[in-house]
Amino acid sequence: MDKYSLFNLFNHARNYHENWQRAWRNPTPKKVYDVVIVGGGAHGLATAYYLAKVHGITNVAVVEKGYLGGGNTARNTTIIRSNYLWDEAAQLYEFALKLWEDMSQDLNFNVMFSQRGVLNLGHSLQDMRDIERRVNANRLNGIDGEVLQTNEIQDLVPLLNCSPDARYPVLGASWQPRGGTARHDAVAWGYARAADAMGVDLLQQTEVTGIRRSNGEVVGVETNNGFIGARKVACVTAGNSGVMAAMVGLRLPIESRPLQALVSEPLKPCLDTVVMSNAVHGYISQSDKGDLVVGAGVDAYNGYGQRGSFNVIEHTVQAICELFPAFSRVRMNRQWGGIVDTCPDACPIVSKTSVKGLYFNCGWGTGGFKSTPGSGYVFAHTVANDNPHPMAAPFNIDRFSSGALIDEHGAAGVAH
Amino acid sequence: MQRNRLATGGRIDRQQSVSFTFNGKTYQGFKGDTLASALLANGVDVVARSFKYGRPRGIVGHGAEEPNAIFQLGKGAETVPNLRATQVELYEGLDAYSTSGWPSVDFDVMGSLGALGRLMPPGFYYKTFMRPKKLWMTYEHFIRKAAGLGKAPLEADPDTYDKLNQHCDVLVVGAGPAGIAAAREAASTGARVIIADEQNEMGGSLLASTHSIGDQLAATWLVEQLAELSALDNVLLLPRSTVFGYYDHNFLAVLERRTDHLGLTADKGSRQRMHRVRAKQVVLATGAIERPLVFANNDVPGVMLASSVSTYVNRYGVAPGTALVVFTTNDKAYQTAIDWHQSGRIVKAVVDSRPAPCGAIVKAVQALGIAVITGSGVIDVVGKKRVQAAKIAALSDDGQEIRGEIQTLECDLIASSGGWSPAIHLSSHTGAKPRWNDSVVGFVPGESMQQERSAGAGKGTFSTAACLYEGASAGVEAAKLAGFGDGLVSFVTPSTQELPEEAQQALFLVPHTKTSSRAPAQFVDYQLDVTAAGIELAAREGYESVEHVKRYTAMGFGTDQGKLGNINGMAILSKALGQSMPETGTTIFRPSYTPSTFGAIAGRDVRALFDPERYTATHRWHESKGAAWEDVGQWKRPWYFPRGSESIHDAVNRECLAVRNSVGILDASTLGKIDIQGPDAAEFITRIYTNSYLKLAAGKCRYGVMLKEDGMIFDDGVTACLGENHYLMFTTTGGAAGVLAWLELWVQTEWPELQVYFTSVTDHWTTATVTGPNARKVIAKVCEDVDLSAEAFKFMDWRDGTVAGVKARIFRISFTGELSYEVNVPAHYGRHIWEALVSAGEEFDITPYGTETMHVLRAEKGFIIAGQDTDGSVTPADMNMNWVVGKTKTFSFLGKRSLARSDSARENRKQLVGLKTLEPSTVLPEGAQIVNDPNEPIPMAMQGHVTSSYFSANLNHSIAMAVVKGGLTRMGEVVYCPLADGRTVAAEIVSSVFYDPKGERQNV
Amino acid sequence: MSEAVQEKMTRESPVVRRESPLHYVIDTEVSPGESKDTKGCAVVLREVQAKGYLTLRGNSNEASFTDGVLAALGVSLPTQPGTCLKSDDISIYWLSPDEWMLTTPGGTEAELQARLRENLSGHFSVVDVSGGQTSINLSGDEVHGVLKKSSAYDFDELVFGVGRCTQTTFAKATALVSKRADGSFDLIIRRSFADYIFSWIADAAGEYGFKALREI
Amino acid sequence: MLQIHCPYCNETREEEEFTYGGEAHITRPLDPESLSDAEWGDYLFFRKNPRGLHHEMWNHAAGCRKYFNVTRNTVSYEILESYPMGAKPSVTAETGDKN
Repeated sequence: MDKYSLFNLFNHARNYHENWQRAWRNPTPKKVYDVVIVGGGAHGLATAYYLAKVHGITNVAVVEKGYLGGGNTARNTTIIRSNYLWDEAAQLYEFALKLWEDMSQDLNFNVMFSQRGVLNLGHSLQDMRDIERRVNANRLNGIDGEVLQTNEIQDLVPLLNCSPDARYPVLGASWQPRGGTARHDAVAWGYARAADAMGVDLLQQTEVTGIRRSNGEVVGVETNNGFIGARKVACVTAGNSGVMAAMVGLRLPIESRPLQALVSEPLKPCLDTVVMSNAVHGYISQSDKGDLVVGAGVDAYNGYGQRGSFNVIEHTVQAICELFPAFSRVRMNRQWGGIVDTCPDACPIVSKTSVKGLYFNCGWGTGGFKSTPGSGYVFAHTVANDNPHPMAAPFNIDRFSSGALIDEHGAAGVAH
Repeated sequence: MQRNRLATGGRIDRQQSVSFTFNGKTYQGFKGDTLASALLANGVDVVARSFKYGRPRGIVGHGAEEPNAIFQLGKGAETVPNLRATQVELYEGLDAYSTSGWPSVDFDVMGSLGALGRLMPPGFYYKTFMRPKKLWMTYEHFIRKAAGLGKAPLEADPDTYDKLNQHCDVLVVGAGPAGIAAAREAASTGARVIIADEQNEMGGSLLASTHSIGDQLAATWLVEQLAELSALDNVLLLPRSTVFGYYDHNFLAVLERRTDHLGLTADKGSRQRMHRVRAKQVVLATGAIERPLVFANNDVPGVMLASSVSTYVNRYGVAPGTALVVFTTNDKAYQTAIDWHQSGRIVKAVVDSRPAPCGAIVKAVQALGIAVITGSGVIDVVGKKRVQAAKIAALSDDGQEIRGEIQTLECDLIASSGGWSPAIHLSSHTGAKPRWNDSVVGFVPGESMQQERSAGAGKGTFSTAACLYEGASAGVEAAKLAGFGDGLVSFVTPSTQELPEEAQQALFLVPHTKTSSRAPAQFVDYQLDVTAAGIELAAREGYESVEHVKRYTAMGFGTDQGKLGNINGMAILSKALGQSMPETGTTIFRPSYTPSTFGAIAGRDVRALFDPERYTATHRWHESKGAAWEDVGQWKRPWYFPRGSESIHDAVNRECLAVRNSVGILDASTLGKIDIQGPDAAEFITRIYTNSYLKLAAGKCRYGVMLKEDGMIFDDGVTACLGENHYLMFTTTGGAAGVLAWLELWVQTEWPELQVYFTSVTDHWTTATVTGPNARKVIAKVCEDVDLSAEAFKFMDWRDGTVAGVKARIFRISFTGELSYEVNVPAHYGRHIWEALVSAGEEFDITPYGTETMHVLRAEKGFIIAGQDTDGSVTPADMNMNWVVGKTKTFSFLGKRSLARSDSARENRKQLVGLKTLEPSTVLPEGAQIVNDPNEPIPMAMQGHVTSSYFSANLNHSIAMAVVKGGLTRMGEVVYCPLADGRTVAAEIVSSVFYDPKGERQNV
Repeated sequence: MSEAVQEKMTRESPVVRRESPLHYVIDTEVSPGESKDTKGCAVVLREVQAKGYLTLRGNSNEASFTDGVLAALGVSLPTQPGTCLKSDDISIYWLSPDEWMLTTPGGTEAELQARLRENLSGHFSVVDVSGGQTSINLSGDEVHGVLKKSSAYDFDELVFGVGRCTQTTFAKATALVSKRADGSFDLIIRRSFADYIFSWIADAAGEYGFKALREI
Repeated sequence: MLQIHCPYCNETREEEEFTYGGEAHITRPLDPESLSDAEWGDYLFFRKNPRGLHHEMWNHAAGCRKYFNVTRNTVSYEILESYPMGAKPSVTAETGDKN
């Protein structure tokens, strides 16, 4: 694998960059793999990477119906944080955050993880109670966080409307300095390149049409390019989990909903942190390219259309103009929708299933991107050992029978 | 001195001179100019520096496709970033700045380090800046500084924006020949028609056309058509209006710029207006965008689109140069040579990549004595800040290789045309998959997913005559489907003297003597410095999907969204991968077609109108008493009533003491109230609540708790039996709407056999809660027809009576634990009754109190607040409220089954208890987490958290409510709250009822 | 007269003050029908004199119910979705297949409710909601401009004529809208939203010239 | 943005007037106590979530306040029918998407 470094960039420049190696191969499928991962998004690619790196399982294929990282990986607003309320979620997301901190060096691919800090604003007394509760829980869990007063927030975000006369004044915020953003495509590409280098086959334009079983055990997947044998099949198909489950007659406690976002035209730096507000329903950050990246809440209805309703965009932009009256003259350049699999408790499912050799990793809702490395890591462990990683155990599908839900709506809410 | 302004011609008003500044220098233009045409008239070549390499850039296009001339307008609060000079109408005093180039566009540091460019191939940042790790934030700081175009304003927007909801039968997008024909035909059927066009003048291509329609000049024909249209009252014309998004079920968002052509801010009314259009049918007549040719140094100022050169000459009377070379793959661009020639300037040559073009227009051009160099191409440009010459070479028949000598032709303007790309953006928004068309050499709209059809250049039909006919047909078809007319075209397509065209050549990358990687940069996407070499590199590195290439090279991510570059880029990728254009496919276009102002998308729902403020009937009284407010949902509720310089704590302590020692009054009108009537009312309520209402007698009240089906508490409140089959249910303030919807859900969907009706009466009643030992005395002064004695009117009873002359309903329910009367009257008497009670209470120093005091008093009594002490994850048992759960109820009330689930029923769940800090004056913060061992290392095992916490003036020590694992079995134990400020507060687990545990005070 | 007696009398006949939701918002008081300095105002809002409002629920498929309503009110029950029927002083608005809004001159709501209860039997519900509503009338050349700014419902005369009524979104609240023969529109809105809706309309109508009147 | 036909108001109205009610035709078990935790959990949380035709509940919150059902394609968002509570859909995955 070509080493990516400034030194190498010089070398290649001398040859007009004509000799760069491919980031990943275009392999022809083998007859059978130890593990077939369905879904070539960042979660699937990360799973493949950790299967190979941590568990030495390299006879792995990642099967992607479109192109690598073409689903929610390419459609999210790239916010990374770990300040979740409940121990189970906080542990998992914090583990992910630690992996984020070393990812560029680990993958030798700059994913531009920018630890610029994340603010969750509070606009009501109850907001502030919830923020205090969450920040206290975070601290005792070893996660960085503090509660900021309005004047401290104003110093961090000069353009934020902190006037007490606002319709819903900013009363305070939770602040996680280690949170931030990253370059979403790079995450998929980095994991893909690193996994490929360890022998993982990345099969793009390959759509799984069925999961073949013999006496209750998974033996492979049917695809538009023919049958691919597999001892284990791991589904990481956000936005399609229900469809995959249906292939083996499983149902999931999941509803797929549109989740919308938009970006402004590129601007000179004017916002140095991530600002989120559940109460007024909007969140915003500025990408390295200069775009203001704005996220909305999940649309009300089920949908696979990668489109949502325009009134959701209107409400979100109203919130942004309310929070940042100066941005009212800025213009929306592009707007899009993704599909998120939402669980009743706004927490994921990382679980074995009733079908031997079949594993599911889904339901991340609005938490998918930030969890990417952690999700891949614990899922790889779960698949490799046919036994949930301790951190994944609470996210077992059985919680929907026992009632041991991990209700993160407060912390997940609209914000990502 | 406008050196490039022609003596005559154009649609500008030469009588009205307009002065403006660009980068601080003052220039003159004319009314009718765009900022771009005025700059070109003044011979301004370099208007920007390129994003990555800092190369000088000039104006390339004349409309939405312009990638380079992206400016900052104005300063201060009214500044607007990233406006496209080709779409900015000139007005007196316009003040524009380049958004790139440091220190200036004429001398740019980056540009002077040109060689460094080679270190910046696509995605170089993925390959570098990784070590040392800790430096990334520093690297990023500089990357961010280098990126971005204009500057955001730093002050609040001085302008307002609004929205109109429009409904029409036919919406026509684009007012070129096709659009106008469509609108006119649709309108003739009587259908409600809206026609929207992005430009300041309607007419599209006709505005720069030298052709005639029928026996009139195109311009004259246009005037007549528009006059006719605007005379019809079933037609709404929207010029300066961009249809920027096409959404589901034929909803289209249209942004009208109402005052931008007059100045940065609006004198009166809204600056911009969004029309939210629901159209039964849509006609997309969006036209096409010319495609530049990709050759070495094709970004040097002076290289422009052929159609743009014609537009500047014909529409604005501007000739942006002296000596022109036209480089084309098709017949259309020959018109540019004719237009230029007729403007009296020199055409050096028309360079045509086709081996043997011999169409009528080719001959016409030759007849003017203009040299036509066939089978050749411009392969390179001489010049840095302005074209000095074009390098021309003979090409192979397919245009892919260089054959023969290279000649240099001096010129200062190169007009290039690689054909035309239909503007399929809106059709693509609907999810229609664009189709590649070889004869159009471009993508055309795919199969319709909505009630829409395309017409004219937008679907690859280019002759004016054909556009007129296609538009007319689309118009009548749309009208017919909307229920108007017979679908037959009435109007006769006028004749146009257009020459027949020969086939164009598909040429996307003009070869160079060197390979793309070694040749001078051949730009595909100007704004983001994406070159042919860059795209080929991406393909070599395995980024093969068109989406990967877009994301790896950033092609198409600019503010022009790749209107110029995408097709060329995809074609270059196709070639690199050895596949066809259809195989490569296209990226999906997303709204906005052109960028749309946030403020306009927000509309008037900002500032005071961002969200409704709901007031009670006594709001102004509270205001007059200086109430501090708490937002509860949309309601404004008095939080506390500070006197003089009182702090919140002083005020709340005073209010609390007043209630317990004498009497206080609270505005409880915001509580949800639902009137419930019907033979099955009691049965229904009993299914909804955890306890039973079957035996609740008229005149009595009962407290209940509601669970969702998952067994978790979501609301609580008192329900009164008003009479046979008639009840009144109180809900929490925040829960009112949700509870009513919840009741309707069950009776409408699950139990339609139950005969019961619900009516919201929240707004009807003003509720004044008079509470405290002296409450009865106060009520007695204003109410004579109710026996208030403890025996006759018991706790949890209600009575009808007359209070201060108003028919009232009085409830003896208590949220404070004191003797309480909740007086309810129709809200139009609310202020009257409130003042009557206050004056009646004067002798007892009756004290108005707010939500904070209410919270303290109820906490002293251990009463929960749904939504504060509960969080959607607690059961009645968790709240130590099993007493409210009916064990013997026959029907399995909502949520009951969930309570028996293994986790919901397990021991050691978090349970509601009281906490008393060992140091009585220390008040625990609400949200503090609880641990058993203060010295435990991180991560600590959290046992629960503090849900409510106050200082109780009545008890003279702090009190708190908390949920603690197994708390009910841990009375007397000491737990610890490690706080963010480093303190660790010790507290004893006690009963959550701190005051009057036997509840005697409310029963007096 | 002894103080005690005086005090007693004032208590028996206290001066009862009735306040409309827009009492503190609109200064210009007019008598019903009267107009005042609205020259040059293309949008005029008037809060109409206090009315009585009842919510009626029942099964319109049962003749006993529809006949009872007719007998009690002298107006028959509109059963066509989105329609209203009026007599001189009583209006009935269709809200849903089993729900109607009744308006009656202020102060007569109790008597009207009693009349309904006399004439109705079986499963029905009548609720006095007079305190919770107010009616505002919007008139003027630009009234459609205000409606288009406030609601996504299509109020074009082609769709929404006299005799129609609709409950729909109005800004971020809701309103029950109907049209008068004179082309003006009546909005029945909830008291707690009245201030918000007033500010919204005043802002929307600003560019047209706006005047607000309050009938007393 | 959707436009939804309310079968009670007999008009097609804007999405803003409605609230979504989730999957339709889920009936509450008559005897919840007789169910296992898993069976009860299935009723509470597990949904069809189909890619394609979906029968779903909507409430005309800002209009007549009635709940009703809609058959909608969750990919194209096309609405094929609205029908009142208690009625059966006329378009189903079996009968297929008419269009």
